[in-house]
Amino acid sequence: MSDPRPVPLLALRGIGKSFLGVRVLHGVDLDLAPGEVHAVVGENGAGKSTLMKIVSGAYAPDDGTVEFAGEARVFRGPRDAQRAGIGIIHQEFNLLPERTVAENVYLGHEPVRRGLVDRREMVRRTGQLLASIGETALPADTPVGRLGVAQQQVVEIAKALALDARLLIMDEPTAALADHEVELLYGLVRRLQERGIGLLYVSHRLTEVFDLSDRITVLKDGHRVDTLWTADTTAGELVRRMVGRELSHYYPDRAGPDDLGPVRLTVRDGGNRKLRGVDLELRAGEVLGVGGLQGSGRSALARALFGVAPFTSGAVTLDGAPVRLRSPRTAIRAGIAYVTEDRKGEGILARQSVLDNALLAGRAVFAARSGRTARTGRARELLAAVEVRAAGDDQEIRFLSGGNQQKVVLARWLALDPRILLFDEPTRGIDVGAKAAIHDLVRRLAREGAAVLMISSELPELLGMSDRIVVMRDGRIAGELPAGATEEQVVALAVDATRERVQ
Amino acid sequence: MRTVQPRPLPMRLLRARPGGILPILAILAVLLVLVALRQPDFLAPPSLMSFLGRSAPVILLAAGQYFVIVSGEFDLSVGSLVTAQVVVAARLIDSDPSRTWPVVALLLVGGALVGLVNGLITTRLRVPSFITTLGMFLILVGAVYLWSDGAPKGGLSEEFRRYGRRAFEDVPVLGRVPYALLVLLVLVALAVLLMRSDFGRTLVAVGDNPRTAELSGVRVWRTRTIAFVLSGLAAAVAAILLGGYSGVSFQAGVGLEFGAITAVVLGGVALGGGRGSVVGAMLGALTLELLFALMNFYGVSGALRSTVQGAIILLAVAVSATRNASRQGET
Amino acid sequence: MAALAAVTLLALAGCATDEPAASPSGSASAAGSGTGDQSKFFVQADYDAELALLDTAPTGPADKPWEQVLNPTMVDTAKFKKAGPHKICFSNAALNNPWRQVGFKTMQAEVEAQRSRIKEFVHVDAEGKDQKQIADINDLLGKGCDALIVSPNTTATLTPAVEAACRAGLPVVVFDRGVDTDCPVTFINPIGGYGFGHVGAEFVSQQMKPGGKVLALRILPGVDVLETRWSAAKVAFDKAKVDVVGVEFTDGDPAKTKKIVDDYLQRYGTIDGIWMDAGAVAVAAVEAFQDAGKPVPPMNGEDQLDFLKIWKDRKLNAIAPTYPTYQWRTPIIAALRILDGQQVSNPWKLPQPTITRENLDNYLDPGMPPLHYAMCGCADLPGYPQRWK
Amino acid sequence: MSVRSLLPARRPVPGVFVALALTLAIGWLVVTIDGGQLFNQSTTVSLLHVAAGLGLVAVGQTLVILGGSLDLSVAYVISLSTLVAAETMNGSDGAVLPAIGLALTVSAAVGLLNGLLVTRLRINAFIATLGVGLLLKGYLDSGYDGPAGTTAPTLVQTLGYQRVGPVPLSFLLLVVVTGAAWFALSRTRFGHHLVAVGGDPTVARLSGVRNDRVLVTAHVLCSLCAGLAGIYLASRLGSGAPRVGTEGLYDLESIAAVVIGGTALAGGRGGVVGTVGGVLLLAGIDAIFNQLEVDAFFKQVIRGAVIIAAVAVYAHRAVRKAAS
Repeated sequence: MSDPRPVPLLALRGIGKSFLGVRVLHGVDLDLAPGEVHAVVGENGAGKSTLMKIVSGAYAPDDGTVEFAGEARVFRGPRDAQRAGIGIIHQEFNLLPERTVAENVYLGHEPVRRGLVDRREMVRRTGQLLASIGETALPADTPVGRLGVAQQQVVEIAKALALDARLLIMDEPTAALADHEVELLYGLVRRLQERGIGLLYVSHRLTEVFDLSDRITVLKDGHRVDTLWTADTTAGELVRRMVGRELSHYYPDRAGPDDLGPVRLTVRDGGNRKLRGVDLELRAGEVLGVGGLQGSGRSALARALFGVAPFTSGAVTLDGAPVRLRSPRTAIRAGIAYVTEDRKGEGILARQSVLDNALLAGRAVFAARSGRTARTGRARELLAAVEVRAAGDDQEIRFLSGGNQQKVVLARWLALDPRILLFDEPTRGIDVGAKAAIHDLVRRLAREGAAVLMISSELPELLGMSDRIVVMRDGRIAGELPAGATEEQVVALAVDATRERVQ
Repeated sequence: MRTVQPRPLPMRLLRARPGGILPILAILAVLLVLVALRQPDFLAPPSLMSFLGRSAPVILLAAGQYFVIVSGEFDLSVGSLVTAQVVVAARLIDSDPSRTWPVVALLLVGGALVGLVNGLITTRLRVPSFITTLGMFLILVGAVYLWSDGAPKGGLSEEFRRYGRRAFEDVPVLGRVPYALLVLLVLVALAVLLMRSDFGRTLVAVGDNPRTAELSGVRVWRTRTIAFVLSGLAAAVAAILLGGYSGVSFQAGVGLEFGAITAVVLGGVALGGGRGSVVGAMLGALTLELLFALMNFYGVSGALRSTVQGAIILLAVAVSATRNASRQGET
Repeated sequence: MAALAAVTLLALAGCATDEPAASPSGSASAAGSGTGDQSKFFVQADYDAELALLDTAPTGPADKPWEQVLNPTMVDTAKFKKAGPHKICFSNAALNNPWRQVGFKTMQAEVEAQRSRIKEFVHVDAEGKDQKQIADINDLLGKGCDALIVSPNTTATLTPAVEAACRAGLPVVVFDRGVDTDCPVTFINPIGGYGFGHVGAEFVSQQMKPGGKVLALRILPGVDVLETRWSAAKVAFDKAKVDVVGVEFTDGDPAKTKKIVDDYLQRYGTIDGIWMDAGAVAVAAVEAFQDAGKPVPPMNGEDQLDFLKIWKDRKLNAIAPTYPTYQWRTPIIAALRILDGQQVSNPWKLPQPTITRENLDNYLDPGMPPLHYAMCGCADLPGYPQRWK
Repeated sequence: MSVRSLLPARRPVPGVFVALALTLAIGWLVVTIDGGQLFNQSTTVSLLHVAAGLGLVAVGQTLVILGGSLDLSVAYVISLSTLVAAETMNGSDGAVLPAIGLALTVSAAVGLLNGLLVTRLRINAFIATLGVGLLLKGYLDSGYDGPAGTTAPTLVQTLGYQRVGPVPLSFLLLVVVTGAAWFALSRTRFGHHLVAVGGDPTVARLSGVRNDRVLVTAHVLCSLCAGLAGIYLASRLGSGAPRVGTEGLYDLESIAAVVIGGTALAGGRGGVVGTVGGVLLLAGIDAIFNQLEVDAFFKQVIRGAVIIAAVAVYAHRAVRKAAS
């Protein structure tokens, strides 16, 4: 669309960042011109989020410089960056559902006249802002809670624009959107572009990347692989650059034909608010990988199977017998375990000890089954077996690293001898060493006869671990791939590379 | 860094962590020293025993309140429940010793029932417990006045009063051991065992993070409801002891709910749940009682007492809050 | 750190109070007797007048003390004369303690006894809230009452409302607590707080050993009736050079009372006299001595039956000044007389008998509930005794 | 979804007004059958007076609750304010303004203390304001043994007793204060920020709101409202009264009125108009039961049940809304 101008809006030079001694960004360069849409792609863990957080002022870089509008800047925090004109739209919205669109958009800098909030002006300006990005149908005085996800995103964007943002970071903006809503976003992005606003666009969906961006920067393992002109590249090439790797990680052997046991779990035409027509079969001894984009229904599937948000239609059988999994408790009693994606929010008891965390489920569900001493002994064994590193088993779990926290959560479930394990992003935010340990453990569980369903956004992990892969899209199972499928195949199913866009 | 292993028990008890009992022990120790300076004979076994006996109801209420608070809720109804129970007991017993035990049983059932209603309204109807128990407070006070026409009727039997008032006399070394103290010791032991049991740990888990608990198979609503039932039961036992100690009166339970909450917070338990020990809560109650006795010994003017009480609560809580905050900053 | 603060606070608070152990000589003087400053409720003239009334012979029927008057000064009420039957309205301060409950039942019984002359009796309970009582009185003014009876929650704060009622032109009768205005037709009450406090304090200081220690137990600070009782007792104690070792507030809570008495026994070894400004926790105080294994010292209570009973059973050395609940009958009688145009006395001072060891048996009726007030004068009223049980 | 978003933005009338209308209608019916009158002048005046006192406190309480805090010290602030005002006036009309100023200053100082304890020292609001309440109680108990001071006659005649038709001046004051609070909530940055802080402190902080300052301001305003209620009560009672606040249970009743009025106890949702509805509902129940001469204790039972039921209804609605 446009050539990079002599003075770029944003220039990152040699950005580096480490966490706890692990280097997650290595000397990354990036230029963004006004009015440009610059896509940043890469697998999970490639360093995209960290880079975006550095630009938006949430993190300070260890090395390198951030130049914004021709000046080197050191942001002291998100507010600092906001004032400078950098807005960020998070995957989770920072909106107050009880307040109106206008109130949300202008929160923190309401227009005032003679010391009073000028509501009319606020609504008018919000209307203008919305109109300027083509949203004329959205009334500025509706409570945000009544809006759909796409409209809430529009509000988020308007909120950023109200601060006169010249640079907008969109982190997976379509993750939560339905198909037709994605169309709205396209229009929006184009109008932002016309206003000379630069956009950093982080996405997994290659269709969007190709539809929208001018240039694409590919990150891998914290390095910038390349920056390409969108017009000069193809999806295939991009995927190769994203995933092209030496097999740096060893995955345990897959299940052989003899390892596969009987069918443990079936779902026929399962559906609820987020899922439609799900058919699934899970055998003892196998690791079934579940791929798909965020919001595609992966987690909803696990949560339905675990009774958190149960299926409202369809039928589930367990070892051939029909079951109703209507609460986590019934699911646990049926021998199902669930390692959640949101470890901090619903996985751990932050202020309780390692031991209490490990004993939680056993105490709650099978209090009568075994003696306390026996159970505690078992938990200690398991904690040792999964190699949790802590100052002691009475240490509060919040002081542990993510990987160790996850191991404690695993120990909690292993204590119940589950027959079916549901893992939702089991290695997210976990260092390499702990990752390998968890992979080994998952495979060992399968080998011992458990049926494992594992959700992962990380393609190598998904491909390396799974005996079979189902890929989800829009609340349905989009397709199934055998072991040995390629990353391209998974991505193609997940992003629906073949679909025609609805106009 | 090393893999987990249990560390020796004494070390675990003494580690000063948020919610631990060290701070309250320190305050208690200081108060004891002040008592010793002023009134050395107070620490002689017989008077100490009496003091512990008369403090038993308040300590039990603190324990009951602890269960509710550590699970993330509030119980403002316990004071009115105590009043109601004492008045009901007097009217039902009507000075007839043979009715003592049935009425005691009835009080326990009644306390549990009030707790059950509190718990179910809070967990099933999702009314914040502050409001549920505030409403229950008004209902109980109104109902008991209504039922007794504004003046307590009947009377408590000597049998009933014995547990709050009498003691085993002439016990070697200790001098006398009030029945209330024995009841207290038994219930303290039960409370400690309960908190070490699966249920107890689950209760704290619910207060820490109800989502995690729910996803680990805990029936959060049931756990919290049981906490309210325990609080109701504790109030019933407190009512039996308090009625025994001082006889029937509408004043029996006035203000005890705030006292119990204060004691619990003073004992290092976090409002909002998930942190603190039942021993700390009970020590908090003991500390408050000792503070009141101390003010009697030092002759602090009756009217100024609430000021002293308020200042000490604010200081103690502020200190632990800032300590806590600075620790959180480390992570 | 918190503990440190606690020490400081206690030390400060401790310093601020009298310290009998540190200044034994000072305890004999009036200033250092531990009774503190005289309450600002103390009015010497009222005090003198009340004490004089204690020895005055009442006029009126001897068997009906609620119709008797001490030193009557009659006022003309012809302008209020009206044909019956009447609608009488009553704004009540509260019904939240046994004294008021017994009193109100007595009043209701009186109304029933006078049913032929009262067509309607409206009662509004202010629940102990000044603000609500003011609104209640205003509300009653719109109801076509023929007479208004007010039992004020607080003297000073209810004055404007009562004045407003007087201006509305209907006869107003005030009883129990007064108001700071002359506008009501009559103000009915027994002799009053000074008399009550004085009788108790004089008895205690005469009966106890000289130079002994007295503990004063009070319900609440700031309640005018109770304040006058204490201020009179204080005068008596100061005069008798009694060592008042403590003035404590019990909130009417027996448990708190027992703890206080317990701690004072611990602190001083013995307590030689107990004075209380109301009888609500008298039994608790007695029990505290019993439980500590100490003899119960000379003390005063009130005419509640639980105290009278323990007094007789334990042969206490006690006295019970009263604030008779029969005064609740008088306002109805007065209102009807006013509406008849008969003269009534203003103020209408009722006699205030004292229960002593000699007449204790006359008042102790074991059939009545423990919190009943013996001085209700209700035995001849309809519904006795069931209504009061 | 899009259809719903096109609906005009309308904040629903808080359910409390429906409840109020129903209560008054049923009450009127029952009282009339009983042979009384619910809406004659004197009853109305009394009702509005009761509502004015509680209303002033409850409006202030709404502000702190909206911000996710709580104030249990209001009852003592009210008493303190009556005393400061009445003692400063000491019966003289000339001292009215200084007295009001002083009473409000003292109240604001208490609010500032509350706010700082809650924000700077991070003490839970429940404990912090309970503690401050105890401090004040000690001062009141030791400093006063009964009503003290005399309110200036002009203030008694105006704020205390003056009325316009059936509407007392004090109720007009409540209307003005409510209007001001409503205005502050909807038309000042402070108000917008307060609701945001109560709704989601993190969102507020990320949007550039200074949470602490907002909460401290809310506490100061709450205490100012309590102080104002104190001044009203002083002019109603003619003097300062050290226990008028606690006798009136203004702490718990104000919180009850706020939640009955639809404000979420956790903050972030609600408003002062609903609170006034809640106050009127409580005062209405009072008035009806007064007319029927229902036992005060029975009334208390009903009050407790109403509070629980009201919040249960709101909670039920919220759950349904979340599910839809």
